Amino acid sequence: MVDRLLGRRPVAGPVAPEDAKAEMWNRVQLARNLRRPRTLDLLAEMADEIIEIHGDRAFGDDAAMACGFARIDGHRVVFIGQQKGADTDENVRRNFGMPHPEGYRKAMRAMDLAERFGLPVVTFVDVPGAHPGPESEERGIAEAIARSIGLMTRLRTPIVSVITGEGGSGGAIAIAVGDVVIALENAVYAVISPEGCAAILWRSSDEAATAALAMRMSADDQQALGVVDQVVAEPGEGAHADHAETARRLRTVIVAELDRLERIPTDELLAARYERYRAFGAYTETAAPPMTPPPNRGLADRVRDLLDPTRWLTGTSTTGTPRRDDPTAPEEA
Amino acid sequence: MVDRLLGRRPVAGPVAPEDAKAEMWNRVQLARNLRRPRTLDLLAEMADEIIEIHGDRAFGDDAAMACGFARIDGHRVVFIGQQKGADTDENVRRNFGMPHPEGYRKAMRAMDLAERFGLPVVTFVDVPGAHPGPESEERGIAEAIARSIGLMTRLRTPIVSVITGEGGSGGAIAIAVGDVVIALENAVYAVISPEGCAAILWRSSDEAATAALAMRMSADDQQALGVVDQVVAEPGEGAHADHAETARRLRTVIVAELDRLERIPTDELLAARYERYRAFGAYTETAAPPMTPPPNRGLADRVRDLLDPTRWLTGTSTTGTPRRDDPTAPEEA
Amino acid sequence: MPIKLPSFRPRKDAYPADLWTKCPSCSEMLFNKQLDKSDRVCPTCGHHFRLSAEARIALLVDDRSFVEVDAGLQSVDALGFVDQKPYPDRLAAAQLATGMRDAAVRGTATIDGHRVSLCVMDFAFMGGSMGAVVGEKVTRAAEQALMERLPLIIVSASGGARMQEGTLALMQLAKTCAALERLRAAGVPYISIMSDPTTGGVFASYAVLGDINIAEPNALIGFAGARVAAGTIAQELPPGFQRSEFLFEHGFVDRVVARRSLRGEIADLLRYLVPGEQRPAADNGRSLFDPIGFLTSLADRVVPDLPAPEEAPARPTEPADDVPAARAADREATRG
Amino acid sequence: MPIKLPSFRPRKDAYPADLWTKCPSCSEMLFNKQLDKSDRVCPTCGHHFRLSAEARIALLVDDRSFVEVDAGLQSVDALGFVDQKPYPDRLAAAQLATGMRDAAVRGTATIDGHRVSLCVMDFAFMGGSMGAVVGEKVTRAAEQALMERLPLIIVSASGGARMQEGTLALMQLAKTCAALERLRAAGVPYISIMSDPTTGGVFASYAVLGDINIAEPNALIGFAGARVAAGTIAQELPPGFQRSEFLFEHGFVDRVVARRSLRGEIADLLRYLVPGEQRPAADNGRSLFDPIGFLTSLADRVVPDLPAPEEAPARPTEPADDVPAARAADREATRG
Ligand SMILES: [Zn+2]
Ligand SMILES: [Zn+2]
Repeated sequence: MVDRLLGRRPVAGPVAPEDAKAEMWNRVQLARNLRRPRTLDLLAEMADEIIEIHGDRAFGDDAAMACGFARIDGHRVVFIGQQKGADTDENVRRNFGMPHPEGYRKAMRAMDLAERFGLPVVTFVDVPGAHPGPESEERGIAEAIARSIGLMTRLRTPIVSVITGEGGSGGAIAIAVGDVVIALENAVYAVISPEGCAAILWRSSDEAATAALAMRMSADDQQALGVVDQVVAEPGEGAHADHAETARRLRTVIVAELDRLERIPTDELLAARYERYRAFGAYTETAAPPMTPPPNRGLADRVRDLLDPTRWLTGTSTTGTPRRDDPTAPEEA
Repeated sequence: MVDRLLGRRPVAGPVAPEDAKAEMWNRVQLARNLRRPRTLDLLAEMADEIIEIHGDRAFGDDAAMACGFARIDGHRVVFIGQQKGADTDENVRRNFGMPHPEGYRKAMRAMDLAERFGLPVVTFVDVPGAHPGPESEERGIAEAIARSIGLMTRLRTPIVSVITGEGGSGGAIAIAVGDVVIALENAVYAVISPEGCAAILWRSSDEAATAALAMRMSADDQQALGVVDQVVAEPGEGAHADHAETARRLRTVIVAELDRLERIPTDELLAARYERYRAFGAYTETAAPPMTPPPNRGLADRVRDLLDPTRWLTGTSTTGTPRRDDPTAPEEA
Repeated sequence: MPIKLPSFRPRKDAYPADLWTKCPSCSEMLFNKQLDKSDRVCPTCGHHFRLSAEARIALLVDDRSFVEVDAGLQSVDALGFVDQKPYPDRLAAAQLATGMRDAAVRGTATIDGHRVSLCVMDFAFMGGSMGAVVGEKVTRAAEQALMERLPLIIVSASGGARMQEGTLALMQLAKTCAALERLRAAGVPYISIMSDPTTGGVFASYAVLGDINIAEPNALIGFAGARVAAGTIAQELPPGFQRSEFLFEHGFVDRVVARRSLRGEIADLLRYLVPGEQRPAADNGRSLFDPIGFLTSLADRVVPDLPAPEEAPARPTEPADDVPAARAADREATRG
Repeated sequence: MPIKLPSFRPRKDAYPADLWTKCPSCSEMLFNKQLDKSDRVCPTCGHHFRLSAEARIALLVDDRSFVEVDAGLQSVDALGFVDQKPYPDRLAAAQLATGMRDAAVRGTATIDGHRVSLCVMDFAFMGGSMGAVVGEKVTRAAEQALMERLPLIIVSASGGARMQEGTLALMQLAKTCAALERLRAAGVPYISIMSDPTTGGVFASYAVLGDINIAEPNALIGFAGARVAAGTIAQELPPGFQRSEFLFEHGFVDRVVARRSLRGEIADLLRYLVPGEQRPAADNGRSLFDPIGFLTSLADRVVPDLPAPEEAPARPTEPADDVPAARAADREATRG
């Protein structure tokens, strides 16, 4: 597994760290370009027909999440995607493409329809992050994300996910658990925004570019990590420069994947999907069964324990390491 | 079916209309008695253990609906019931036992747990009606009621429903779709509150007692109609006078029904439940296939059509009878 | 005080009531025959008047495709209910006034070639109230849909459960929901169409449970009466309370669709919800086209080594719709 | 200005930090040994201090019943992540400080005689952040629970996904949720216990998905950081925002349970969620009693003609709990 993680795409050659940083930041900017094609823009180009559905049947209709039916090159599909606005007014109405819980619950309704009526699902991911406001928390954004992820892992129909712009953390993966994950060339995908990462780990959001590079958030890097299966080149200066051509290229890939996935029996498809996500994460495994060391031992003992795990004892209660009750540590997102 | 509707319990003898009305109204008052035992009061008496669960996992926890686990005479069950307050403060907190959508969604969570973990469900119905406020409408009280009814019709575990006080319309049946429906002697069950019915049909809420009698809302009447399977006598002056004895009597019946239902294979149980509700409603059926008569015919023609349906023709468009766009007609609840 | 100007419009009583209808929304006097021709939508302001079951069916389904069943169902007065007049008298009066037996008509029909099980309510019959007959027809429509795997379409127009049938009317909520749950479990689609009004126990049972919920513009849709809501809670009601657009905003309606677009939208949806159906040839003179990719690939998925099925008869569509551009722009116009 | 009175309490630095801890809630100086004895709950105000995984396990499970598995898992720096120091150095430092390999410990144990699959997080290890090892242990705990049909219990204490593992940490959300969905489909129960703090990707995956969700009092539980929520939206946060009681009020937590009652509550719940389990004899000296009605009747229901099973070993319970009065009164006291 570690081999797989060490990349399929070797870097073309040594690159100066500052150049790499600038290149990465350029991609982040492209992913966030205001004229980048959105879910409905792409569908308008690639589909012959779109019928939106609305509402989560419990609280509201979230304009930051577009769901419905579409016909793409003869494939009838259910589509789901975050939808940013084209201008300020639309962005206000669509909350800058940051869905509230009702957006993810609408997405789950769409997935359920897809499963029951035998339609494949195509998702378009373009989200800075799920909406972080108090109302979003109150109505259970975490619950909605977790349920949506869970539903996708067991949905009995093919799922093609496309990262088209910003793949922002939990708000992204909530609709990105595909059998195959495609990314546009300048899309990015990360566990936290580069600004957030920099603020926590570098104590300065000025280091966002540094953080973006460290997190390897470009589409190419994500492909190297195995998180993205396929990267689709963008035309000219980027997707924003030519929506039609971007959509045309995406359509070709999406249709090919739908053709492929629809030939796989559902049980095999689900087993493969489970395995795809089951395999993520790089770790080593030693056979020894260590337990926490007894309290009040010296650092040297602890180092020796680490170097030789078999030396460890099955100890009894040591409550609370010194820093446990400090404020939230910087290592987490 | 009509036979069944015409009653198992013949009235004891002719009763003067005014006496019958007073008797019915007395029952309505007893059903609404402020000291009547509530869901948790009854469970406190009849169960050896109660563990409440809380929250609908989407919006809130509704104190008007109590749900959880209980052990009754060795039966481990999931319980669900509306909960009125014992005093003004508690009534405010519990919205006078009128659940919002989140209450019914919590109930559905409880039902789902019951099904997955093989526990029978016991529901306690005591509700003037689902909460009628704007927030209740906004969050989909109708949707919550319909889904809860639907879930109960297919829940793969036995369900015993007990009407303990007010069985108020949709807010009641949302948790009353049992394999067996039990009622306390002075419980009432109706499609609309007697005041509401009187206001619409008699244009005066003073006629509430008349409406209550016309709707036959007493437990005995409901048993005669087949809506209630079994009526449990209340001690002394009514359930409010002796919570413990009321609970004891109910427990005996509930336990007997659980014993009986748990012996029925699940598929048979569900088929019988479907048939129980499938059979409700009194109608006649003639073989003739009439269609609406052509427009502009005289009343006499229409009367003849009704008397001899075979005379009817398959007509074409007659749009809108005169009163169709009048304000809401008085015949509906 | 405002000065009262003389009106040059003819006085109201100059319009014979049987020939003219006043639009409650824009106050325009509308000639009934023209109103009928415009599917009872006000040509001035777009107000949707209520529709008879028969007119609704004519509007929704392919010409002459509707076959009524269960026309002979008629309510029995199980409670011996008497208010200001006995229930049987009210029934008879409603039957005389409407020429219907009860507030719903059911049968099968085709919509753009798709065979469907259809049940349509009529508000003119005792406020479209649901008693044994409405409940039975809805249930049988669902059961037939299940048995023959036909999409189910129900058009609601109702004030709720029928008081005169007491709890037996209330039990129709359970009866209809039970049938719909079986339909759902079997993967047979159900489209619910809510027209003005759809309230009470009808909204709180089958009307709200559509896989897709569609509402006509500005229809009254709600559980409790607005008077009850305001009265119980003593608070102001939000603007547009219990109207289609309010329901849309709160997530319970997928699309608010103008009457003229209803049939087309349903046909569009059926093409997604009934992917495997063999379509009969269109009978309305429209041109034919459709790729068969989806049907083929679906068969591949279900039975991987199956040969591709015969080409399915294709989707008829109006030439204007044939341009292969997406219809995303529509979504704002129809709030859907 | 307020007059400053001389304090008669000893100055703070009079308490050596390794012996005394100041309660952040009531400011009382607490002697560490006593704090440990009270399960790290402030005896004055009830503030729940964070607990090590080891202390948590000792608190929850039957004596000596815990058997750790997968202790040898250790993260690999797949990204070559360097911030102010390289990720491997951070890992090593955390390992030295805590004596743990990563932020979770998993294994099997019995709780009041019920065998369970258990995974416990420890905030002291890099803020309890979830990387490959935490994700893997949670997933294996769920998979073992599925395989052996053991109830799954996860105790969360985490700031969220581990940034240093990038999207591979994010993928742990899908990995863990996938395993939990299989568990749910199989009818195997999962109780999630949220301790302070349970936030970010951990809350938005396995922590929130319990069949029953339990939270310790006043634990920080939320998705986005409060700073983010306030900053992005520029509005005041509601009181108690993202605390256990707030989550309870909003419907995401079934019960807020004080630490001393946790084990008892879990044992109570397991008796409902694992009805068919053959219980081993209790090993803690409590008296035995329980009717077997439910077990018998369940068997009858599943296989109608099956003879009644042997009497199940009964529920051990403390004498004080034995009075057959209901415990409804508890519900207010514990907000559950
Ligand atoms: Zn008009
Ligand atoms: Zn304290």
